[in-house]
Amino acid sequence: MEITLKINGVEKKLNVEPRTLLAHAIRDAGLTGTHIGCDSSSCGVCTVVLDGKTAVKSCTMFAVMAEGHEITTIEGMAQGGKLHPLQQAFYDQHGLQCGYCTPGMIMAAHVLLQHNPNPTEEEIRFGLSGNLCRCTGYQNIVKAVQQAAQMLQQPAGAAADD
Amino acid sequence: MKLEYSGQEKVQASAEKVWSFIQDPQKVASCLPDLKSVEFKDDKNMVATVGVAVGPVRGSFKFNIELDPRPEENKMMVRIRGGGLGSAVDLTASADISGQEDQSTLLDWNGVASVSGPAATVGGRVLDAQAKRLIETVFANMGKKMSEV
Amino acid sequence: MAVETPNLEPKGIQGLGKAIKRKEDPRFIVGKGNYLDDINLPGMLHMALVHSPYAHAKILNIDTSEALKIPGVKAVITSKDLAAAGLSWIPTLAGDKQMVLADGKVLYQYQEVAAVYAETRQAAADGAAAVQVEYEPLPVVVDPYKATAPDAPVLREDIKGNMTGAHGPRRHDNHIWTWDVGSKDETEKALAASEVRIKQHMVYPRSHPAPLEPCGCIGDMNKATGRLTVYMTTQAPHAIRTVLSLVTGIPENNIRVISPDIGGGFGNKVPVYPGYVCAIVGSIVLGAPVKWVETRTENLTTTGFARDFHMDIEIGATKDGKVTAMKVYTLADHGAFDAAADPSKYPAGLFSICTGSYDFQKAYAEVDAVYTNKAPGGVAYRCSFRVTEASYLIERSMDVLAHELKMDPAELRLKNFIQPSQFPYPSALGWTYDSGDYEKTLKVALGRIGYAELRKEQAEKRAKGELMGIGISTFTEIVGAGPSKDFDILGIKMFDGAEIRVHPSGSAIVRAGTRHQGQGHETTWAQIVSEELGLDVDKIIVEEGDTDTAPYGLGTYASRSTPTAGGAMALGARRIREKAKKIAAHLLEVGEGDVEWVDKKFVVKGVPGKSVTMNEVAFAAYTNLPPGMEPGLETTYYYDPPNLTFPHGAYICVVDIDKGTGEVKVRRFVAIDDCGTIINPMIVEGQVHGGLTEGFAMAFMQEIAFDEQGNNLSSNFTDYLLPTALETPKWETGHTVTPSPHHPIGAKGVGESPTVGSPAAFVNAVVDALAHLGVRHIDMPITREKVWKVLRQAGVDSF
Amino acid sequence: MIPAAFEYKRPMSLEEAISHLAEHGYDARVLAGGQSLIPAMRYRLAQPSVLVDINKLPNLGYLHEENGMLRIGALVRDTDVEFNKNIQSKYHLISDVSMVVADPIVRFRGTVVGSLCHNDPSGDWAAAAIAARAQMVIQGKNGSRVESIDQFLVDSFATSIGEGEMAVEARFPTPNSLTSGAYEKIERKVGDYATAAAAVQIELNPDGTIKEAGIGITAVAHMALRVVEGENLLRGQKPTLELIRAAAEEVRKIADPNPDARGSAEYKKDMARVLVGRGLIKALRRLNVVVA
Repeated sequence: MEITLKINGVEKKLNVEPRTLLAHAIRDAGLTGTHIGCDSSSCGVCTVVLDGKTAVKSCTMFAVMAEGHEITTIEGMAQGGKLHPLQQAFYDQHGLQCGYCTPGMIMAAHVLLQHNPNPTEEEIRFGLSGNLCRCTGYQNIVKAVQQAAQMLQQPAGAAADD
Repeated sequence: MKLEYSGQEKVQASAEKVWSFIQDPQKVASCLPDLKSVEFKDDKNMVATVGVAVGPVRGSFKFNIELDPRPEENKMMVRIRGGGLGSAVDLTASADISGQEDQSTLLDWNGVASVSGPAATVGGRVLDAQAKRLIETVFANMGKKMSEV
Repeated sequence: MAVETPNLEPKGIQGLGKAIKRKEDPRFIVGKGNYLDDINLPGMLHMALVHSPYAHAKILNIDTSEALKIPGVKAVITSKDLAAAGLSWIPTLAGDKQMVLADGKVLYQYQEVAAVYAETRQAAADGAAAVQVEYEPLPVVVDPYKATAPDAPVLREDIKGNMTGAHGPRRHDNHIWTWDVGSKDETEKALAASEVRIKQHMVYPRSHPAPLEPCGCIGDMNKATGRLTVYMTTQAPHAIRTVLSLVTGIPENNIRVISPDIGGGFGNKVPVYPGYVCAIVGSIVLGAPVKWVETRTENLTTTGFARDFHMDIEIGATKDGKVTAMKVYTLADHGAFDAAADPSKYPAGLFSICTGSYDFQKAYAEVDAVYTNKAPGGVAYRCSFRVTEASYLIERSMDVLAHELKMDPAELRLKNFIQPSQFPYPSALGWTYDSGDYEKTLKVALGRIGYAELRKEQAEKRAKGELMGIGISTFTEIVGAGPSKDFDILGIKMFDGAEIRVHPSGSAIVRAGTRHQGQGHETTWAQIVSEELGLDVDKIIVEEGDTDTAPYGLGTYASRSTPTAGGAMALGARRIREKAKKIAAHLLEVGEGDVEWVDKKFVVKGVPGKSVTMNEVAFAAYTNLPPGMEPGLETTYYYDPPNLTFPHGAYICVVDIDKGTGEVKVRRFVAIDDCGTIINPMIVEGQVHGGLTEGFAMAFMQEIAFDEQGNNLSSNFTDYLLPTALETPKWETGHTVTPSPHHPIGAKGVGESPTVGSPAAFVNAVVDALAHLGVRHIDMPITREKVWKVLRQAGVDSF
Repeated sequence: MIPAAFEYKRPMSLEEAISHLAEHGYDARVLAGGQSLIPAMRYRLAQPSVLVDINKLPNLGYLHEENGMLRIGALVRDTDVEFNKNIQSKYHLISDVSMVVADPIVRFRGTVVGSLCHNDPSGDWAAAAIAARAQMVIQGKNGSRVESIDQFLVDSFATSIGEGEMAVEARFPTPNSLTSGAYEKIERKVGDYATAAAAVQIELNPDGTIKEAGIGITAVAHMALRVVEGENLLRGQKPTLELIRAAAEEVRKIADPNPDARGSAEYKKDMARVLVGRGLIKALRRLNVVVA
């Protein structure tokens, strides 16, 4: 069936089966930053943002269910040639190694910061506990989210000048 | 995973009637819950397709069923092998059949099932209680139908 | 497409010891990594596999007719089809052979039985579900101790009665090999003469590396050119190309293996798996590219497991705590095929490092490997070939001994360390340790964590009935395989290569035979070259993973990249510098003997103002050469290390235990590592964080478990437990530096130290917390229930 | 992994949804959050032939208090509950539960009502609903009915919802100032099903004795259970550690867990006991009553 998905502000007409997972639909549309890592909704590497404030595991949602919603993926985070503070912070704090969990982790952190702009370390660990990372041991990811939280609270313009 | 069950069913029918019932594949097949299709190979063997709903697990299982009556031991053996959903089930059930003075018959049954594949590795957490219920249903159905004969 | 990221690269000359940010990160943080599943080729087909639900069964019939009826399904192959191409069995790295698709019988649950090729991934999956296989179940062997019982069913009928294997005699059809090292008689004598002896049985359970990106492969046979391109999640592309050439008969220069970005490997992506072979065969047969990407279930149930060592140790010591001798017997469960990824000469890997950091005069180790109905493997999961098992064994045993002697475990260790003056130290089991200062590292760790105060606190708490434990591990690793005199895989010597090309404008491209999976080679190799050649780090590009362009090398695993390719990089750069010096002399119009390399420039001796930079030399190498000199500035260097390197560390863990539930909470963990010279401290710290987390996972969560029918009970991430940010403790890291005397830059490798060294620290801490209740050992993973059992048996109960 | 094909229905009204369910009966499943169903479908362990996606139904996302009840519509996500300030301050038990269901990302999709309808033997919401004495609203072709949670939860994976019906709302009584609760759960890691878990709710009389007690346990039997005898012991008594111990001990008599990788039957039973005890202590502490 034909559906229209709005991904990163761009409307895309896609031909999918009802059983097509949102993750596959996004990836087949050329946005391969969203990864797939398990069959059981456990790892979170497929996490995308739905309607700005909701994080979902896109391999535990059918693409047809996303019709009429706004989807943001990692490719939609940098704006105007400028990294999102979370991307900058993951880079600055060595918050990634193999990079496979990174997009999902950034999207989960993005939603976390919208609901809690100034989280404690414990709150960050709690909020990211739906996303697995096999490389970093999470410590630098936590630091990155703390840095991003600070950057996002600074007035615009000052944020990126580290 | 290995599952073991046992139970007792009291049937309002004579031992004779019970014996004739359980040696008839057609009658036994009619006791299987949610039977979708059945093919009788001979007087002891059949292939049955059964709908299975175990919580989130829903699908069809295809079973080779072999009836092995042992009247001299007052024992009925049933061997079931088959599977579905990429999984396999091997079940051996036996029932001791004893006629009672009040013209009823007691079925003392036990079953040992071995489950392999995703149904065990993924669905194992929820399988046990449901499989038990399934087997109980079969014997309850048998009891009911035998009494009606 | 325009570059979406601002230029984030670190700038300028950035040599050893600089914590510069990673050059590979910009693409990953914007979602532009290029992992295997991101690659799509025109006309590409998708492959799905049919798996056995049984762990051991005869295959009576395979009916593919229903599958072939599904729209989009192109073909289904079984072992018979592979046999026609001579590919129904392939050699393993350990000298055994393994089925590609089940040949007559299945030997472990989820074994691959058929491959389905289709136009879409949906059709492929539907096709796989529609293949009907009829099985006759056979008795299953799950327990390795029962594998060699006289009445055990024969698993490998293909080698039944063949009592000589790749590593010597077999004494049972399910026995693979026996391997031993050291002097048995002398060790037994020394043990018998010891004042104190301890014995302990311990299991290092079966586990799986489980990188978040599963394995995958795209076979792309171009029938017009006869060239086979294989995209594969592999940590060792060159070795894979050689193996592929050997098994398919396609000349090696007609095979190109490309290993794109890899989403974590940890040893999982070293071997050749049946899925890879089927994707390649499918492409050859169907003339179209074929993609196969594992499901997580396939990853955890069929690809290389790790560990599964069942160990018995005996240690002798004097009453005052000086160790005298050690004897080890190990039963290794290798699953259905011996597919361990070890160097050829070492079927039990480098397990003989099990004397650890201690000066054992006598030692003997013996390992038996057996077949069981489990997936094949024995990969080096974030460790140097069985070092993890060895390290756990000795570090756990030292605590058992300390307990027996009623001695503080730190004191016992300090009493038995190999001393700095003893290096190079020949161990009783045949290794020559390069360098180390164990006492210094332990003392740094003890100071950092406040050991004396913690012991005081523990005593106070114990008096109040509260449970707290402190665990120490002072491990030694053995990495960097390896010197060609000892190390090969399938006959290929385990050197590694580096190619450095300096362009006229002073930029460079650097290639290596290794393949990183998150370790940061694109940054650290650039740093080595920047250090050695004085080039700007932002002008150095590092490329790995394409066999058409990269120099030959054995790949990245077993912490070998820095010891081997890192050495090649440094020595290759120095070779370039030699030539550059000649060009510099020409430019400076002095004799070569008057030029020296100072502060990353060529200067005329005694004339500090008179100098040329490497950039200027590079330009001259293409424009203004000394007469008769070959133009260009590049080299390929193959480095055959003279010895292995021996990183070490001291880890200390503090735990608190919940008396009601048995829950163990890691309160603190201090890790002091000594990996010799540090190239990039930020990357080293990141590696340590990650490795400690995997060690924590082993100690408390991760296990591939089986039931009696051979069902894999850890077939997905809901049952194979990887810690999240919430469970993972906070790590405190630090280091001491004892350079390797033989490595070109003194580096030793660090990626695996924390996985190797930490499990014993966690377990030691838990046992220490419970020691007064009579506990001497608890096998991993330490679940709440295991602790609860101890507590309730001791009458401890609490809400 | 790819689910088997199915027919997809996306009703725009409750009536339409119910007519689809009535038409397809056994073959149809309601798709709300999908967080249990979709993974089971990916393993092809669930192969429903029709999915009725209720996510576009109007007016089922409400979460508000009315007539002494917190009303939770069928499309209220776990996170809606988790982030709700009123719930955090007043509904201690529900707030506790909302933080430990599955994992934080799954909670953005998972629904409270869906979880209750699924009635997984390890479900968190079922235990909470038992302890809080919740009610369910079930809609059929001919109107709706309200059932107590005890009537609603029938067996593992079975509820009193008939074919052609769906649950549209869960109702939790609004706690007064003398009521508090707690949820205590042991899981091997975030996202795992509970090894054992206990939900408790306590209402005190002004004199400090216990007016009403609710205890639900999960993951330790074929379905979530009410610890009736434990509740009976507590009712009317002054809370003491002894009393709590005795009430918790009642768990052992009804828990009948399956041994699995999460633990042996004995361990799970004992944990359910410990967790009931801890839950009671925590709930009382929240009412400023310290018993331990």
